[in-house]
Amino acid sequence: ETLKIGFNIPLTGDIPKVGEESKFAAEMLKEDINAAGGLEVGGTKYQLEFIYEDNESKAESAVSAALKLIERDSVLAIVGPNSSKQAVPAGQVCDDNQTPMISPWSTNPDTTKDRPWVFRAAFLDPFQGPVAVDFAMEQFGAKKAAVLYALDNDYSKGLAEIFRDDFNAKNGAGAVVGFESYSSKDQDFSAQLTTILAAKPDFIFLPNNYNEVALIIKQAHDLGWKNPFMGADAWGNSELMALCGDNCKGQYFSTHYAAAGASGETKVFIDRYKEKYGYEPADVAALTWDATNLVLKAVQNTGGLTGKTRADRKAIRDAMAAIPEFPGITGNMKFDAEGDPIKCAVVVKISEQGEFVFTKSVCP
Amino acid sequence: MLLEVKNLYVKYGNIEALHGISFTVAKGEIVTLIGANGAGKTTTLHTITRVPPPEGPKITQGDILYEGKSIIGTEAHKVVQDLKIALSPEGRHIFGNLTVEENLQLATYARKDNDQIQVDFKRVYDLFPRLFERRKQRSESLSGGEQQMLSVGRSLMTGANFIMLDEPSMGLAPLLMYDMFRALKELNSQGMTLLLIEQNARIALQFAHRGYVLDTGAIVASGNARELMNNPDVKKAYLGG
Amino acid sequence: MSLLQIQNMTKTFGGLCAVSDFSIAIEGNELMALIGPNGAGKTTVFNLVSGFYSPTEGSLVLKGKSLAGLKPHQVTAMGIARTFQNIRLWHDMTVLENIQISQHYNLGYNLVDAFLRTRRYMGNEKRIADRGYEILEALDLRQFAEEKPKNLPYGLQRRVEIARALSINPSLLLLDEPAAGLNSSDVNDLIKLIGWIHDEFKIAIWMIEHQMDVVMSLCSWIKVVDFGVTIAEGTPEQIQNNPDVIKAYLGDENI
Amino acid sequence: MRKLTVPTLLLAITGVIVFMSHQEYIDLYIQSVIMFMGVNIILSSSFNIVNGYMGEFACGHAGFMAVGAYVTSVINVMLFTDDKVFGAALLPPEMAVYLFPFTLLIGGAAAAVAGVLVAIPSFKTRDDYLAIITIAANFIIISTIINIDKIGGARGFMGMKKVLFAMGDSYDIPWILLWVIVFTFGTVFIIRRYVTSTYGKGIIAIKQDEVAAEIMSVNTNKMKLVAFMLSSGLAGIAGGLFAHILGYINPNSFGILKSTECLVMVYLGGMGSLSGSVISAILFTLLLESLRFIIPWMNTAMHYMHLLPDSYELSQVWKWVIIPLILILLMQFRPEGIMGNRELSDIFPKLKKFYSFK
Amino acid sequence: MLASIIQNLFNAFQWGSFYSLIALGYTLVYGVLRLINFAHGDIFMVGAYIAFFIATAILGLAVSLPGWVVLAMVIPLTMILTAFVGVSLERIAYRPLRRKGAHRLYVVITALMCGLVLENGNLALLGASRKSFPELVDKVVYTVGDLSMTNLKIGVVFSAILVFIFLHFIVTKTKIGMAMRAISYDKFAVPLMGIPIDTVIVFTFILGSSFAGLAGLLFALSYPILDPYMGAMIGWKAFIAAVVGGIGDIRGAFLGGFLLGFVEILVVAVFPSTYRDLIAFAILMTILCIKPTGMFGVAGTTKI
Ligand SMILES: Nc1ncnc2c1ncn2[C@@H]1O[C@H](COP(=O)(O)OP(=O)(O)OP(=O)(O)O)[C@@H](O)[C@H]1O
Ligand SMILES: Nc1ncnc2c1ncn2[C@@H]1O[C@H](COP(=O)(O)OP(=O)(O)OP(=O)(O)O)[C@@H](O)[C@H]1O
Ligand SMILES: [Mg+2]
Ligand SMILES: [Mg+2]
Repeated sequence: ETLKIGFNIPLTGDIPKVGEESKFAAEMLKEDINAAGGLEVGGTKYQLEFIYEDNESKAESAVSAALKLIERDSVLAIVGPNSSKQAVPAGQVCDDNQTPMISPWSTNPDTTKDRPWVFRAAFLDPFQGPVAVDFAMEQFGAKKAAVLYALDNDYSKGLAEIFRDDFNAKNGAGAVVGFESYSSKDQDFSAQLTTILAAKPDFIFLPNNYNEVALIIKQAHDLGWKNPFMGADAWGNSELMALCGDNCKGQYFSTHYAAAGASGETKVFIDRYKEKYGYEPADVAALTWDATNLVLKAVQNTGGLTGKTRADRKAIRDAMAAIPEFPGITGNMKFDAEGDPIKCAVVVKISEQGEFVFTKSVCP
Repeated sequence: MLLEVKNLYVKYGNIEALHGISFTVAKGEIVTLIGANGAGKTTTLHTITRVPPPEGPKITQGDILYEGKSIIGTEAHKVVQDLKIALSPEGRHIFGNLTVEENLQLATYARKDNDQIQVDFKRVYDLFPRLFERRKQRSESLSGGEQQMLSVGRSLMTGANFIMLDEPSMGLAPLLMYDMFRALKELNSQGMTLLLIEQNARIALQFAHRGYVLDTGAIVASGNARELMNNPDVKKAYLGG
Repeated sequence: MSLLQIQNMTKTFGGLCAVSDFSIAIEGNELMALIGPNGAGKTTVFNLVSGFYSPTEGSLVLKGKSLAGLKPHQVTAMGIARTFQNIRLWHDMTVLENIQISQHYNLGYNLVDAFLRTRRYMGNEKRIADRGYEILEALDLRQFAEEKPKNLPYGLQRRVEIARALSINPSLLLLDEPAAGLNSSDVNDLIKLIGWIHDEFKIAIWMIEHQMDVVMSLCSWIKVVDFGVTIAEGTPEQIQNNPDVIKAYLGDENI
Repeated sequence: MRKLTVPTLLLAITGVIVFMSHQEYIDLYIQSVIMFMGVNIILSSSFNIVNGYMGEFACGHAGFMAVGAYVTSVINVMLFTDDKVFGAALLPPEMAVYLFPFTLLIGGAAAAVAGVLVAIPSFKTRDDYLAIITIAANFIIISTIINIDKIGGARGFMGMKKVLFAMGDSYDIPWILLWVIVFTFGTVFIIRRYVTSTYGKGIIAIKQDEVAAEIMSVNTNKMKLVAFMLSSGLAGIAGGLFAHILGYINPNSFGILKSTECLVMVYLGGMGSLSGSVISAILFTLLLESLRFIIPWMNTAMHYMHLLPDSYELSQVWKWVIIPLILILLMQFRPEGIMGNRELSDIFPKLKKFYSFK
Repeated sequence: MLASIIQNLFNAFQWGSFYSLIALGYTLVYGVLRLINFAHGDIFMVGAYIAFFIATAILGLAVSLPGWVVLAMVIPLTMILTAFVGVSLERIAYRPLRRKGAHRLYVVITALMCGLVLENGNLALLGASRKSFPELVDKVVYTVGDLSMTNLKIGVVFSAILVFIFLHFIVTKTKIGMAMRAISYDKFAVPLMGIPIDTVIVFTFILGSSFAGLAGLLFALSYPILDPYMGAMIGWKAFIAAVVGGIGDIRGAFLGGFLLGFVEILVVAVFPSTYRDLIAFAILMTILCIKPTGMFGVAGTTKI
């Protein structure tokens, strides 16, 4: 007996790294379970079959990938897509065709909104933004902030706006002295930084992908910037330090889990992943691991599969919605009515050794 | 014989344009090819200069001997560099984005004999003083006649001793045309061998020593210029009655 | 009132004065020539008349209407057709299509008609096709209707270009070096053709030509320009014996 | 009689596909592939007007697609759905069924107007300089959309699915599929009529010799304007359909990458060949999707034959290496595209019995 | 305020010089073949990767060399190897098409495809992880008041200028440069002058790609994060710069590059940065509408 799960991930296109890590994490999980004889559901053991579809990080491709998984491969559930640009339309498809879908990484509310069949493993921007604000205020005693975000990246833009509004609310209007944007794929940020530096903020908030972060911080230092930076979960990538080097040391960012000083399950996962694929897993890997586990947990909770795809999908969906409290490696979570997880965020500091050291945990 | 074309068949794609033509040019001669439009005159010259594909014609049979050696295997630029055969092509094909002088310099691309080059420059400018006046001008903006002179001058600058001219008088005012033919005569008397294609058969035959008449890819008449001029068929077909 | 009235027309390109103070009046159905050394400005005159360049100074009046500011296609629609010094046919379309497209000046239908294939569309397309055949008939090119110009011998291409110009039934036909690149026998045919067109269509013809036998045997009036300036005009006899023209243009024949 | 064969055939095809989809004989995945095929056909054949028949080198087709997509979507969402931005539905959702095609046409019209943005410069500016203007236009359009927060900016715009549901509620037919097919046939149909009319041949004349065209009484500026507007208008319709197939649009989906896909389809098919554009659009879509299946097969096959080390999995990553390689090879063997500038009826004269390309 | 404007001028100079470097390569090839070598941006990317591998290899050696020595070794090697890549494209993909007399746009599309192959081939072979380029020159930040400049930036600007002068000399003063221009005007007549046409074309590709390689190296030094798509967008923009300058004209490409750099930077400095692309491209568009053949392109007189 085999049990099919689909993965709708960006193996090519703008963010291949995200796809790769999702795939690796899933592979690791699959091998574990299959090695252990398979997944035990209502007495029978199922071998897992994971099908990875590339969505080229394009919306249309994500839709056809989802449809292919649903119709051709008749998978029981779909993990991914990761970024909202694909997750929103793919979520629609899965909801229309009554197939449970869980996006590990997407932070856009629309992904799950009014979609009983769609879940996610990551917390949302409206929660993460304030976390950063509060932390910055107490840590740096910041009164003036500046933000540099990617205009055409909805994750970055959304988070930036939430941060701005919250910071202004807490420090009085105009407390955000610089609110500059660029387009992803840009490599030079000197103009924006010059404008920001001229406004003399206490710190700069960078809700951006780690690769851009590395460039931005470096260029800011070239322009003589000395104050701290504050980041968000998209920083949380093994590559960050490789790319950013000393420039990033001492900076803070909010994320789903802290690799360094991680304990128990989380540590095991990280070490094994590192050992197997040669680099530290990013949050997206950890989230994929959790998301996939969630699906499998739900499958088990159905207490037995009928073999009729539609019926089983329904059962799995209900089981997922009903999951009481799930202990993931990115923290404990359970789903609210929308299918969004209620979970804590952590703030980590980048140590002199370049590790992401746990500093503070903020729970809703 | 300087040039010997033996029973030459050539094709464009799969249309045959020449059906086994043979002719010879001796050193120091002026030979002319006349014939109706589309007879294959230009094709003949392009075949001799080994114009490369896609434009160039393909030899299917026959041979071309220059100074006794077959040149079929030779690359186009080698024909100029090594064999010293030059062509002033139909429609001039001057490099309009270069100045007159640059056009002439370019023709000396493969030459090393710098002092001889200077001599040739002088010779060309003496033949065509018009070019000397305009040597710094972008050759695009030259008028038809001047462009024609430049084209001929260029083929001289390659250091060739055998020059083929494809309709050099096309679009030239009478005065200019006569000047140019005088210039060519002058060159010939300096030992230059010439193969001339000319629509205006009357002038061509006045000018050349021998002539060949080409009709739809085959040679239909030949002989020395005087004979051809008095040949009734030729008169009728090409000299306009 | 004369057909075309050009007064003190001047055209300069940057510094260079290609045509200066050029005046002429074409009454109705003359057959006249414009000659002069290379670069004298002849083609430029034609370009000015056909509206491709606009004159720096001077005025052009066609059938009482000024041509100032008109686009070439408008000038053509008013009845001036021309051929080009080096043939400019649409080489990848059939000879017939070459003629049909030249009917754009009175298509008689619009885009929507074309989409819906209305009666108006059908009617006019028929008319246009017939016009094409008619003109090809007249210049006995009928058998080449479906050929592509690029596959025709040079002489025939010239003829097609003339047919295309005639197809817009002009009142003035401009020919820019129609005999260039033709061999002697083709030249004779051309001379006959132009003469025939002149008698048949009763239109004015104005040609640029370097081959004197063409000019002298056809034209009743010749205008000679050099460096854009008119240096002589008159009947063939007068021109042939004009020392200035001989010095600047004709030269002496013996090589 | 003969003249009717083609229309009846097309009608039959439409009927069969729609019926089979309705009865779920062909599943949603196949349906989506068919629909994307349709959109691509519209894109490539409309692009061919400018790049093939008129011989310009425009590179900004996706921009106009975006305009159509957004205008159509916004109108429909505003009219027929309760939306958090645009508020309650202005019209009863039942009317969606009847008005949908018109909203598509409006979207097309809007795109056509945007087409003027490049049409006007094209009067003076030519070939590669014009190419830049079209690219710039594409960037400008995208960046404008990103800057309008009301329609979601970079977050993208959604809600079109609700419109489809509304249509489905009125009559249970796979509407969007139907409209894609109808508009695809419609596009090919009018383009054919356009380029075979003496009016339309004006642009072919412009391509082959613009000076001659102008002097032989072709109003070149007007012709260019018409060509650009028609081309971009049809692209806009394609965009509208695309938006409703996905139910979600995002400005980045219409970037320069999408435009290059259109370029590839046009030149692969052959400049100035309508059947070429259609064929290449179909091939391109099929190639894109089929590799989803072929690559796993190749993977297993190559492992079976021990051509690959067990550690290495041939993943979908190779897709975008294989596709361009295939296209490069195709170009080598058919240096003027699949069809050159000929039509099916030129290659298979028998077809002339049923339709002539005139 | 004034400080930040001057600072932005510095920024614009550095950023512009990258556009210039890439645009120069574009223009060379275009100027000869009228071929828009859309793969050029990706050759630039390949250059950066080659530089990366050579640099890490050398640094990996037992003996530890000072950074500038390594750089001195990396530069020529990178240029040679990148040139090799460019020439291979010409030989394998473009030349056969030319021989078949294909329409030039088909070669352009082929170039586009070659670009994709380079990008995604890289992704498939080297994996999705980005590479971080080692710091070969130890950075010095010169700060005067609020202004700051790094030795690297200055170096980049100067090399751009040197490359320009070199290429401009080649194209305008040497016989092979003349031959290059001649080919662009009339391929047919070139062999008739005794010029080996393919040799000249290969030479052009060597020049173009080797300088793309140099650009890649310098870029990697200043923005030390390499990923397979790094060349795509900057390539497009450099092409735009080349055209706005007036394609096929070396000066045009050089100034066009700086123009684009300045426009992009200064628009951000003056307007809200969200409107950057909007305004920047609008400006370029208007320039082309006013001067339809770019800043330096001479209007080809349509002689009738
Ligand atoms: N590049 C080519 N491809 C195909 N056919 C060609 C090509 N060049 C010439 N031809 C054909 O070969 C034949 C001979 O042409 P060619 O130009 O040699 O004639 P010609 O005597 O030079 O005529 P003209 O007096 O017009 O110059 C013609 O039928 C022509 O159509
Ligand atoms: N568009 C233009 N730009 C600049 N100069 C031009 C242009 N058109 C023509 N000229 C110049 O004007 C002068 C007249 O050119 P034109 O073509 O009228 O000469 P022509 O009398 O037709 O000579 P030919 O008998 O050789 O055709 C020439 O010196 C030419 O270089
Ligand atoms: Mg010839
Ligand atoms: Mg002229």
